[in-house]
Amino acid sequence: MIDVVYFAWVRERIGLPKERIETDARTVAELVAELRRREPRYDAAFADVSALRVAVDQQLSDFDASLAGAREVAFFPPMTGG
Amino acid sequence: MIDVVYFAWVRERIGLPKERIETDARTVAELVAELRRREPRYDAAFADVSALRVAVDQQLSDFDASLAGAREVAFFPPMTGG
Amino acid sequence: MTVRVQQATFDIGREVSGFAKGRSDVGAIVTFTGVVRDVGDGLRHMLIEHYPAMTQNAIEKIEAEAAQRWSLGDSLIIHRFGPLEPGELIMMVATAAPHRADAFQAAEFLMDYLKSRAPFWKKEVTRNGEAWVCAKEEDEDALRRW
Amino acid sequence: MTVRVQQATFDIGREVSGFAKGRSDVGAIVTFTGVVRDVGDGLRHMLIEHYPAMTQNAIEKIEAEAAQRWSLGDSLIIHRFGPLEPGELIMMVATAAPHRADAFQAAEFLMDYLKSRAPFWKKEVTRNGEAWVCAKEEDEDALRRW
Repeated sequence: MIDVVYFAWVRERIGLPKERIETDARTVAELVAELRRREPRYDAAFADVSALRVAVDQQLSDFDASLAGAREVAFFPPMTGG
Repeated sequence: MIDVVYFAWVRERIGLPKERIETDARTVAELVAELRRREPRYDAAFADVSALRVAVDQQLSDFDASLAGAREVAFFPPMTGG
Repeated sequence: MTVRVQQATFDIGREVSGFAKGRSDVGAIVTFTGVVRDVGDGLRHMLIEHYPAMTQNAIEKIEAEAAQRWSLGDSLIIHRFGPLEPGELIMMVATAAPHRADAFQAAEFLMDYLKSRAPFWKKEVTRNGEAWVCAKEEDEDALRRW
Repeated sequence: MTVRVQQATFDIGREVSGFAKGRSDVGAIVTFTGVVRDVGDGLRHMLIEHYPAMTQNAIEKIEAEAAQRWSLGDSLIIHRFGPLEPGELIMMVATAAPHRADAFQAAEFLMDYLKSRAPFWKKEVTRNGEAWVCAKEEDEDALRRW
């Protein structure tokens, strides 16, 4: 079980801020592939991963990162703080 | 007649902040030469003009500058504002 | 070293007055304040979303990195989230250092990293609708100088 | 565009609060504040001498130059003279601009020019005697980048 959280337009496109997922995905990329197969709104949100950023357990990470032991994965567009 | 003003250690070395001088000097450099001939304290203060800055009528200038029409010449060390 | 992530506004005058107050080992204080700007497209308000579980830690890491790179006496970062009107304060950074070059560089570094590496997202609500603010190429470029 | 040359202290909080207040065309405000620093040689006080007939004009020229080079919404320069205790404020610069790069660069430019081109001279009075502060080579170098 892993918590998946979404921010900004990713959250809006998928239509929810957070969900708990049962998955065997070993990497972020595998998780993305699994999500895309679920429904068109996921497929659309993850169509261009170069437009997305990912954090694993609140640390900025990348799509090759392992999910071993991970409790939370977050997907969001490039940040616009400051 | 020209007003000559001194600041910081130049003022201290010469021993006064301001004086009015009758001079025929046509440039700052000529004025400096004339002042140096006056007394040892002037000679000491102007011994190394590379350590000095000059303003003519409150505008930063240089030692070649003309004194035609000038009313006030100021001598001082490099500035330390901010 | 202080980081505050909050919805409430802050009093820039009070923050600056209190920062590094009376410390005679610090010769230079630099502050940056970000303000909601109306670029003439009828901005009604800005909405700032963030990632509560991550934000504080992410900013503290950026601040610690600045403290390693420059000789700083102190630093302060305040960043707001939620709805903000045009003219309201978004965030501020303050750095105190013995010398001005360190204070300036650390403040610019903090700003560049907060722009692109702190988990905030801005949405603009104008009279013509709403849109997420896009990250700028130049903001990513700005990180490369450090 | 404001320049104030004064012996009295100033309230940095009040100055920053009042600066560019409520202007929604300005997205970025940078301030620099200089503080009398005791570098551990028992500074009793600092004396700042200036050239009253020249100071205001010289600073206004520097400010006008900054306004030409960068897109600024406003700027403020306050510089004190007279005797100052360790920890007291010496001066401040504030810049407001649509974008942060302009606000930062203009503030650094103003500081670099105030250091070396505004007619102020600092003397330090320590327990071991008094000495004029020497201009630093690096301050002259700093001007060359502009």
